[in-house]
Amino acid sequence: MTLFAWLSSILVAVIVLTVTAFGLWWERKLAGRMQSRLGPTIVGPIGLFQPIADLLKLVQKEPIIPQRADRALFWLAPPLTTLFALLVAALVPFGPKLAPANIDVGVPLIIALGGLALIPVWMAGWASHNKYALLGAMRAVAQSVSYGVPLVLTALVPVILAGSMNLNSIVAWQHRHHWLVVWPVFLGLPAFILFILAMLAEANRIPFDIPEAESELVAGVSTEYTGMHFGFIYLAEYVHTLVGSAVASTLFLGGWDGPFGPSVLWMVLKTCLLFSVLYWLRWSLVRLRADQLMALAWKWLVPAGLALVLLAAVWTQTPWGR
Amino acid sequence: MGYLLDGLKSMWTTALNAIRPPFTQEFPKVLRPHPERYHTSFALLHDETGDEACTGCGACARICPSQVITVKLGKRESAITQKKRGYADDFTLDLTACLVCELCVQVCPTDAIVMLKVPELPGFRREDLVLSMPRLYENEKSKPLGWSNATKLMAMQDPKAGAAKPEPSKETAPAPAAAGAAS
Amino acid sequence: MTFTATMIVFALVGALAFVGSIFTVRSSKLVHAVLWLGVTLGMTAILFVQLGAPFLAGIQLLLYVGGVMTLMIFGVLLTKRDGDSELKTEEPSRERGALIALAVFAVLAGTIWLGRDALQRTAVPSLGTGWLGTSLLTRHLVAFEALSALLLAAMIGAIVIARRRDPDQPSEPKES
Amino acid sequence: MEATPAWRKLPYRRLELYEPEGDLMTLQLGPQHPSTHGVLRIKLHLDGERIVKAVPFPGYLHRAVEKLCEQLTYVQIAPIVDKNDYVAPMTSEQAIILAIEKLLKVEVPRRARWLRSALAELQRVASHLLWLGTMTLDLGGALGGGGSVFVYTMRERELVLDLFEGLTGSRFHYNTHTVGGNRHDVPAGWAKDMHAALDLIEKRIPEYETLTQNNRLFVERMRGIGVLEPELALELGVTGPNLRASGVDHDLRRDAPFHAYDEVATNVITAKAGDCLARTQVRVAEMKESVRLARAFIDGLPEGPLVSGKPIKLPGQFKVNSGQVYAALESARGELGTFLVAGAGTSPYRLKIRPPSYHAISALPYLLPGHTVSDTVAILGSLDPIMGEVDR
Repeated sequence: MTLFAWLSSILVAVIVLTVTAFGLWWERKLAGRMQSRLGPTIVGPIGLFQPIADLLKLVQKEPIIPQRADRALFWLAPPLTTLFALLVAALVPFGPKLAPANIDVGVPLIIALGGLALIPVWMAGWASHNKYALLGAMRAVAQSVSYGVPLVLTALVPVILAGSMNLNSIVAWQHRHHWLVVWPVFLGLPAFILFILAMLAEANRIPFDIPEAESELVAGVSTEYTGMHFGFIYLAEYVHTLVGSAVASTLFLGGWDGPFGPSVLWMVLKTCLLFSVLYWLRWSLVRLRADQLMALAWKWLVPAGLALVLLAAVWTQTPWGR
Repeated sequence: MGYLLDGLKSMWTTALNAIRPPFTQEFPKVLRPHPERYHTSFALLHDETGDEACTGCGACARICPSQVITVKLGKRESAITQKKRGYADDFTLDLTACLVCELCVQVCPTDAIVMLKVPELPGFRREDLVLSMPRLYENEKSKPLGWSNATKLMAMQDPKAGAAKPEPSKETAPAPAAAGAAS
Repeated sequence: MTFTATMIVFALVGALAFVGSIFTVRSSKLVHAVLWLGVTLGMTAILFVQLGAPFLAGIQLLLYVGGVMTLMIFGVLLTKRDGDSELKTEEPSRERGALIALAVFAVLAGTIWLGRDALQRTAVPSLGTGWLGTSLLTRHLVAFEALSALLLAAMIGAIVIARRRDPDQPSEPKES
Repeated sequence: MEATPAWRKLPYRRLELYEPEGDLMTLQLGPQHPSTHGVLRIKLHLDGERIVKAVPFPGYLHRAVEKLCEQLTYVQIAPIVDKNDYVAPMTSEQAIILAIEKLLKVEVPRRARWLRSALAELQRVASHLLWLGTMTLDLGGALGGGGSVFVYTMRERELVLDLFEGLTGSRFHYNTHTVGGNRHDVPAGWAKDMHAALDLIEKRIPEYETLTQNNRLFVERMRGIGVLEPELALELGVTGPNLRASGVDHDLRRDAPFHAYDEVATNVITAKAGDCLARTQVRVAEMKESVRLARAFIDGLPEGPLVSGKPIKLPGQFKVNSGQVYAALESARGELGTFLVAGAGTSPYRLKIRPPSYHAISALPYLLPGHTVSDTVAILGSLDPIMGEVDR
């Protein structure tokens, strides 16, 4: 690895963590306003340092381990959730040159790493020795298996159209042609929406947050966790959603491509916008039931994804799609 | 497609609410306006001569549903009017178990006990919420007094108030819209 | 022989994969065994990257670590939480197992030893995923399709087995 | 011997088909669980996520209110029973006062009756608003759309509580009813405030409908879930919106009028399906009807005295030596009845409260089996139990 690659990967990690920290604040503020509330106001100007206060609070708390828990797995699971979520970020290009890992198989690797995030979640649920956590883990596994399929299928649409599995090449292709969501719109837009739905399910977000449905399963897999362990699981969800938004904007919204200014700015802007929309969605909908979630995945998303892949393959053979 | 449409409608509704001014306020900085009849804590009053109004009759202690009031009756000469009358030697009101039902205020024959219009009632120790007699008299001077006292409450509940008008029989009951709005 | 960074990484990853496989066999808890297997498979993926086959590495992660592990997790979740979690290995089978492992090792080592000249001579061509796809759908089309049909048959079979209902089981309640 | 009717099914599926230790998982839902609406414990026997048997265990909030009331005089009971139904204290107070007035044969002036009706309707609006919020909270979680609906409904409920505060000085435990009338007269400008608040609530109800019962995501969670057959509901004594959602046209406001409901006609809202969605629709429609009724009652508030007998001056001012009465009213949750046996003198000998919530949760063993854990919270929420009322 060259020095430049090291620097850019550090820069990307810093960007992701900073955006996540302020994403926390932004989400709480946004949610507050949507609920006719003020949101955080006390810590710092307009509550800007609330994430830091949250972090300090979590760090101070005593880590409690249930007596019959599987200690090793119980300790290991929360940091791993955050680690896997952050690993994906390393693959996302933030600029034509600013891609820490510019590899040819970016798309399958991103989906694989995203799917890996399931394993620590399951570890956490299983190790807690708690029935609610176990139910949550079971739901997480089932959900992740189901939604991995449409995620792969919809991610294949830009791969087929751009003719490459390299994320940077896909963005470069969109830079030369159009953003995928703009043209071909009948392929890009549905694929984008399906990708977002599948990504939300992978990241366990409302309306698909059944693994930690707090009104049913208390807190799902994180029921027994306290302090910074809980903090890791909590952080992983945010990073997951944020990175998911980044991947979606890379694949469909043109990534770092913008009419003017530095590419990093455009990437961060698009990601944050998508992130906000996802949270807007989150604070507007109720959650689905586990079986409805499965039905949605297998009866609608998978067939639709297959159809889109076929259509994309056909489209590349037409005179307009070459 | 219907799901997407409904989801968009929901998002529109939340966005609409996001534009509206927030309903909540920052509690310690902004206090909500209290209506005139708002009441929380208690105070004991002095009468117009400047003497303690409480005669120690114990009516409030007897009516209290949760029995939080204890009154010790004493008889002595008044320092102001020089007449021998009843006094409360000791008066304690335990707010921790108080129901804030206002019955003690209503039954007081001398309008001695009233409630306060203070915005909140915090206390970090049990002693903060047990009102002894000195504290009750202190409250009279230092805190805003509430609206109600026994005279006002009794006047409001007077069975003869407005009795001049005969009650219309059920057959000739006026239509709801015909009668004027109450004031 | 000079130690490069690549070699150090290879040694570390290989050692971890080895340790992982040992623990997979030796773990007394089923869950730990599955997780150690995950470590081994993940390390194999890194070895693939070192061999210049990143696509294979991605697929290894996606299918084996993501998919097969998940299915095993499902299996573990369907077993009882306590009591059965202690695995017992019968003594005779351990010896037989060791014998088979040794045999497999001998075959692999022998193959590598015999083909060592060829390995050293030919530089591995860095063929992309495009080449892989083309060759799968042209040269190896028949084998590829045969495999697909086999997998499809296995899938249908699994569904048939899973759908078989015990007549003693209570029927699903009507939900309306 | 006639055959067992189809609806009289076992409250659980055949447990003996499962191994006692192996196949089933026992999940204690509660008493400390986010969506048991207080401290209800439900023991669930699960096959995977599907419920095979459910046993509710109430009693975690038992405060011996009925026994306590036997020690208190008639004038002291009202502020105590305020705490029973802590979501709708106004009607819980009215129920006890109705029984005492019936026992003592006290006439209530017409103005007080109209005011009580208006307050009862306002309380119904407030209670249903809170129910809608918590119900959606159960479905959508505290960190999601459910939370948003919850805050919205709480916001509108605050308007009603502000009205009550303006009238009685308390936001929650009012003690505004007294034997023979009301303690607080309507202050100046209160009717105008009330109309303004109700206007706002009426305007916002369509917004909740967009987020809840007109939203397909919500409807899919509710439709066909927890169907309560009318026969079973009648057998269990379920009343109120839960019964009306099962298609039984029963409402004490029309069928056994109390307060001033004989003077203003009530439209009784019913639904056929009996599932969670029907219960939602009935309650939301009832909210609109209650807004109309509250307006009618406060507009037509007659002049006259507020109290017929003496105002409360002494703890033992009402005496009765014998008799027993049952008085009931239609609270937000159904028939809230009070059975009162007079003791010698100023205290009741026995006081029994018939809480509608208790009968509603008695349907849980019949409703839950066959559904999943996710449906449990939807069914429980749609029955609208208030544990303070269940356990007393």
